[in-house]
Amino acid sequence: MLRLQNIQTYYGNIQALKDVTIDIEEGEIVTLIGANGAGKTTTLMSICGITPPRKGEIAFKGSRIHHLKPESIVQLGICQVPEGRRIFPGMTVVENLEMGAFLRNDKAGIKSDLDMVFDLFPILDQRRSQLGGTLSGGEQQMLAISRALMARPRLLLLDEPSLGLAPLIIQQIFEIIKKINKESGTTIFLVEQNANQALKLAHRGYVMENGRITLVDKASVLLENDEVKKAYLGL
Amino acid sequence: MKNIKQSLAVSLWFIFLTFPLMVVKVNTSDQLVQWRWMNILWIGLATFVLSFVWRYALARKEARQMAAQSGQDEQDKPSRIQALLEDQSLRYKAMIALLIFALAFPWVFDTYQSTIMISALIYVVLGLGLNITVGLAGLLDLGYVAFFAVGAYSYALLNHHFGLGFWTILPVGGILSCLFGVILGFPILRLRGDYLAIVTLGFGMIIKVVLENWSDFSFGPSGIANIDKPGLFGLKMDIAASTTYIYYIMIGLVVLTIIVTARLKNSRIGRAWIALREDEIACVAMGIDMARTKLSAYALGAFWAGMVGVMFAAKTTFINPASFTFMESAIILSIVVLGGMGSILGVILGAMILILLPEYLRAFSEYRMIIFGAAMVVMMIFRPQGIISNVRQKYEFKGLKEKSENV
Amino acid sequence: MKRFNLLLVALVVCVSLASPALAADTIKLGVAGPHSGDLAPYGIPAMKAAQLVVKKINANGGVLGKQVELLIQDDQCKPEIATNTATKLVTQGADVVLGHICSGATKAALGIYKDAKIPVMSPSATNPGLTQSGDYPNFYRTIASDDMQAKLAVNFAIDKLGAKKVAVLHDKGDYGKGFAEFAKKFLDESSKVKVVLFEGITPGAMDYSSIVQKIRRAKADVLIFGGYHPEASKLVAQMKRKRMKTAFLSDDGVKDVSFIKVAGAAAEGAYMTGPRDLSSIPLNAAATAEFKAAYGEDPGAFFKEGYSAALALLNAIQKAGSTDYAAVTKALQTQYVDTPVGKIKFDGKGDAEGVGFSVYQVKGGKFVELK
Amino acid sequence: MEYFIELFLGGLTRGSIYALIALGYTMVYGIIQLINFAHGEIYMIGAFVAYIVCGVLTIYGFHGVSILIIAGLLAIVYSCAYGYTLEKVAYRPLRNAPRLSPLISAIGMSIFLQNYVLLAQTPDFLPFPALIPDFEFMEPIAHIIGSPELVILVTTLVTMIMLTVLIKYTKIGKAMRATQQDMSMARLVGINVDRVISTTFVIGSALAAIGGVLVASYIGQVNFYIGFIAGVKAFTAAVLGGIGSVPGAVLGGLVLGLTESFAAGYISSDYEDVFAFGLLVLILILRPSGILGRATKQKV
Amino acid sequence: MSDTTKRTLLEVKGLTMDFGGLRAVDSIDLTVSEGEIAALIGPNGAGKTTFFNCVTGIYTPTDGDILIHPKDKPTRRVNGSKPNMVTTLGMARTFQNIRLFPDMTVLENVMIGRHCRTKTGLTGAILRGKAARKEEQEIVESSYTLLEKVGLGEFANEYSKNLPYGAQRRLEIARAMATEPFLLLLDEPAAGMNPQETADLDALICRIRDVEKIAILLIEHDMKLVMNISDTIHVMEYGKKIATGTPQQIKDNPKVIEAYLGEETEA
Repeated sequence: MLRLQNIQTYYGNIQALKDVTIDIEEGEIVTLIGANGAGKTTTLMSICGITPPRKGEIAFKGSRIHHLKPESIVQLGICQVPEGRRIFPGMTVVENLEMGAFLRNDKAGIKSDLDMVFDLFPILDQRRSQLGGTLSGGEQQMLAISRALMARPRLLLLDEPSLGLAPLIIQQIFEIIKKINKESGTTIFLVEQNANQALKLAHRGYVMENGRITLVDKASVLLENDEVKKAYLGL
Repeated sequence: MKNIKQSLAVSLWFIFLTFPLMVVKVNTSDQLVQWRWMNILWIGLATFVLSFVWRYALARKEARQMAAQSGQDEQDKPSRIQALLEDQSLRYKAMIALLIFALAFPWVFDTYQSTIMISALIYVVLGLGLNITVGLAGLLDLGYVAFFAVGAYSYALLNHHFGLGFWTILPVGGILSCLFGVILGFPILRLRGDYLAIVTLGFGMIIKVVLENWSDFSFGPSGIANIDKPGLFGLKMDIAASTTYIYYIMIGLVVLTIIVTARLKNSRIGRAWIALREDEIACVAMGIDMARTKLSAYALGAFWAGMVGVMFAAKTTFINPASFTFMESAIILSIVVLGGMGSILGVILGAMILILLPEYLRAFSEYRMIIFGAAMVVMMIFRPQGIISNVRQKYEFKGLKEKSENV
Repeated sequence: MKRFNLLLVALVVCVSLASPALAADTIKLGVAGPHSGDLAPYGIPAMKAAQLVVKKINANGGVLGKQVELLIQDDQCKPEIATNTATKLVTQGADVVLGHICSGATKAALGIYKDAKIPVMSPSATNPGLTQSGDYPNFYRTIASDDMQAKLAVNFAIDKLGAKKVAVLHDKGDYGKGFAEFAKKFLDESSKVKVVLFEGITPGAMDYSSIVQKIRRAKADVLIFGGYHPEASKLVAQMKRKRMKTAFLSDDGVKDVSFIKVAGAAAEGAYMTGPRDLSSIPLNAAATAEFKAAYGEDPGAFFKEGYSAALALLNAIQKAGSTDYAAVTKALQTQYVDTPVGKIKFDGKGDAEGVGFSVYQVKGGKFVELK
Repeated sequence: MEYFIELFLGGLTRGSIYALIALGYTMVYGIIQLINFAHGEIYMIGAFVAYIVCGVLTIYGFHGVSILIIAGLLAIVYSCAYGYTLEKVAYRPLRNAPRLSPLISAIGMSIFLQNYVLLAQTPDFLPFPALIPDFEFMEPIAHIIGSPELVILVTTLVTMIMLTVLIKYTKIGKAMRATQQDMSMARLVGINVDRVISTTFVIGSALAAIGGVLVASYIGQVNFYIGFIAGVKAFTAAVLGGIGSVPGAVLGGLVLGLTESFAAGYISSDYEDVFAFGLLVLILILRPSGILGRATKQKV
Repeated sequence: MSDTTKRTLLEVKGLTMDFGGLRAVDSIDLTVSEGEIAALIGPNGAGKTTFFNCVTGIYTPTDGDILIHPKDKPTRRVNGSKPNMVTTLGMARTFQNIRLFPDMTVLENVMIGRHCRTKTGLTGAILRGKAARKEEQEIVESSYTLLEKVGLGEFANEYSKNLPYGAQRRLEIARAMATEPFLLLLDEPAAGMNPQETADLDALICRIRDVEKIAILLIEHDMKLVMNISDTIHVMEYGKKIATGTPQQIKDNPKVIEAYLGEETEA
């Protein structure tokens, strides 16, 4: 479905991604794990066209997208839940959700998706007209995911949804990710630091170190891989 | 083909845009409408051609940036002038030639040329002063002319009331203006950049209003006349002699400013200013006292404006508030930015160009300001670093030398 | 080294360009004033007047048998530029100077002319200090000073309008504030009226509603305004809008066709002082006709004053028999000359004797002189 | 008391014009952190276009309200076109440049546009026709508040309400808010940020044009220089209210207008500008981000 | 680990920092002793950088005490001191997202660090007297020496923005060292480095402790580095400290493993 081939991305003079190749099949949950600063977020930003790669190719369903503008990429159905949630703080919950559906024009569809999202996260329903900035961390994360869902994505990119959240909430969120994948068949590309959780959830995993992919395998295999443990705990 | 279409569209758009203002001229009292259809043609043609140039220039700029990013460092490659500047031996030769030229100037040219040159030199000092505040320390000041006014009025008033002479007031004017800078700067320097800009702009305007209204103090809008010219041991001089004399004082002042600003720039304090411009948080984390450093930059910038304000009053022998408008501040700021922020040579060149060009292009005087405005925009788009971008000093240290000698 | 040579060549070229063409034997008349920028409308008519006068005199054999040469310089009405232009005129060897136009620029330039012993005659600088302070013995003008205008305006307000309470406003400018301060002084000296308000307004401000309300509250029956027509138009328009009956009395800066054009109906009935109506003087009609023939339009502000000044200056040289400063000065002060502003000579301070002001009123969209 | 009301209404009128122009500054600043120095010139161009259109229409025999409507609309159209072009030419190429560059470019643009109008038209003051008729019913209180003031206040109020609706409830308004709050996130939800910025300039320009036409017909004159003073004051108002905040701009405009009016009325109009800027300095010292501005904490 | 008689340099007691309703740092106790490399680890968002910002004066903590015990000087409480004061007192830091002065040369960046230890004023700078020149020379020499120490000598006259990432991090360390601190606070010094660079950094940090006698407190995610060099490790999660100990103790602490690899919950 999505194919990154040997992409290289720079920030100014600094090369952040070095020949990264990733394949994601339709309906899969794929996770990208790695330490801070390994280049995981950059990978997502490259896919979304915010920091387009200087070399290499990104193809979505067979057509190349790495030269497109971010809004065109979103239009294709690739949506991101960025790191740190990035809720619009001065907009209400409903408005934030509407922004997620920015490129859609079917009023009825948006309405029913709103209900769907509120079903998924009842707490957001209670907070409807509260400003995004006043929500708690967990609620913001739920809102961020919901906002992305409002675009009816074919491919959902999640950047560290567990960041700074309490374990109970993390668990809740991961379950919902699973549910989204199962029920609507949305392909999910999950970037995580929380390797254990992520690998348990995913079908396949990639391990990233210093801008390179160092390991690719089934998630269950990676979960048992000593290299992964080592990379994380320096054992 | 695509280009032609694009340019055609641009040209049509501008014809539409300029239609009412360029084509129609109404005389309501005589009930006449003047249709200047020829203007459409000119606008159309001009924008058609310009859009080509514009696109080409933008594309070139982008290509350069891309090249720079992929590590080829094209952008940092100094321009031809800069390469020349860095050639040490040539630099000294050029400096000596320039100095001889400057010293010989009043003997070679007539008095008028000298007066024009004095005006330009006044702006050189103003530019260098503002360069400290804006170019080095990064504090945007849109009311710099206020300090210029403080200097000019200190001399005019002290001379008028107490008969104090030019040489006594020259430093006093600078110091007064410096104090003024500190008093104003103290409450406002914690403001963020753009807020600082509007507040300084406000101060510039307040000064003018006060000078206009407080007649008992400043003699109001009619100004102060018959200010003494600088004296030389009580010698009586005719116009030509005193102009030459003022010219030399000005040259001295410029040289002093250049030396002082150059030394400051490459000193502990100058480095702190530049660091402050680049990153305030990193700066305080390195133990630099932000408030003090900012204030010193602000006050020192004001100091030069005050000194040269005294000079200005002595040269014109008459001042009134009309000389201290926002436009002056804008021109001084343009000198700094067009010349190249932080670069001393750039600022000097900027002042010379902006002040001398209009003098010699009197024929274009109607179009002067519009060209000036357009040049500012074009310059910012295609060469935001100014005519001469700031070159950082290269330091010598024993370690590296020894190493290279050993090799 | 090549570069060095280039520099030398450049230097030589500069020098040759800059050195003035050596003086042929002519009488040099300098003309300085704003010829560009937004104040150009005040400077160009005087410049054109000088050109017309010189053309005519040269056609008739010139002055003292020599041709008259014009040296024209733009000072943009800025003091600092005026000193530059003055220096330029002095270095070019001007014998007499017609100018400058604005009082501030004139003050800044006069010192330079004084040192060079050059008589200067302005068609427009009305600041009283220029003649009355005694600082500028070389200064003359063909227009009356502000205090005369103010005196006339105040007398008119008291005697003809029967003012009891007067508000005085000005535009904080050199000219306007000077006029207003004199008006206030003369009003204070009179026991019949009270100055109920004396304030400056900001030129270019969005509106003057507060100050207009203030005038109304002060119950002033006459408003004396010192300044120019844009602010005056705004004031009269807003006063009319507030249904005020206060009489509006202003100065020469307002007596401009633009005032009537811009203020429209609100201008009706406004009073202003201005140079006496000179249409009865034959030379005036002739000069105007000359201008119309040459440029196909009506002459603008200070045309006849400029024309008169040029005539007076050249006449004085003719009468003095040389361009010597003392002789010319003496001729200016003793010899009468016929000009578009009347038959004039100058007093010891430099003011023209026989030049005066009248009060005008806007009636039916025209300035009408009140006798 | 009557005097107080008069001054209050006068200040309100002036303040609402400031507010209209200030909105353009504040919206642009909110999104791209640029002081659009040339915004005052857009206001001036609006007034000038309206003047030209009125002149032509009057000479060709049109009358009354039709002139007002056509002139007003064309003024808005042209101001928007100028605003749009301004952004495209002078600011967009500088999107990633050092902070001072677009500011200098803006000052340059301001000088350019002033002189363009001066050269293309005239340096003189021109009489602007009184487009707003004197209403019969206003006559009894005309000395307190005239018809033009009433029209200005009502128009401003209506414009503000429309703007609020636009920003709060329309798609483009929400996109503008989203872009202001987090530009890169806005792109991630598919908002075309460039288009939003252009739209912001266009809306700001339309507001300035409305202000320009209202003021010109209120005071009855136009000139190439009117934009500068109005621009500086409006910008002051925007900063006063907290730049970037839409209600802040309105509040700042009104506060500034009222301050000037009361200061001139009760103290002296000599120092009108001193009071205006003094207030600004005072408020910034007490609240460095303006009355309604949000304090931004820099991330370390 | 050697014995524990070493002097305490930094003593933090009950440090708490609230942002609005959010408690980012929750009563943390922590000490750093002379000659020690202490590490502060924990998942993203645990409050480590906020802790740093409180200690270095960028934030004023809501509650708690930060005491420093410089050598030969009295103990001081530095809560709410301005950052430049903290640096002058002897604690210098680096930043997570590198904060160099990009348009200054590498050497000048370090020279800025010398600012608070030198004293040439305006007059000195203008007159450039003997003392000023000597001091200036001293600044250049000592800064260059520092650059050599971190292995950047050859880049001295480059613009710092043109350095590779790893070198920029090392430059930040050199700049902080130029302020002559007794304690160096490093915020993720290894982030974005490749294994070779990380290994070099490893050696550099040890050298700073052993040769320069500067104690170090660092935040780091690279566990290999942390485990290799730290004398003491403090672990934070959700603003609270959950563990302190030697690398071995930390490795074996189940709470830490849980925090890092995620909870071993059976879904």
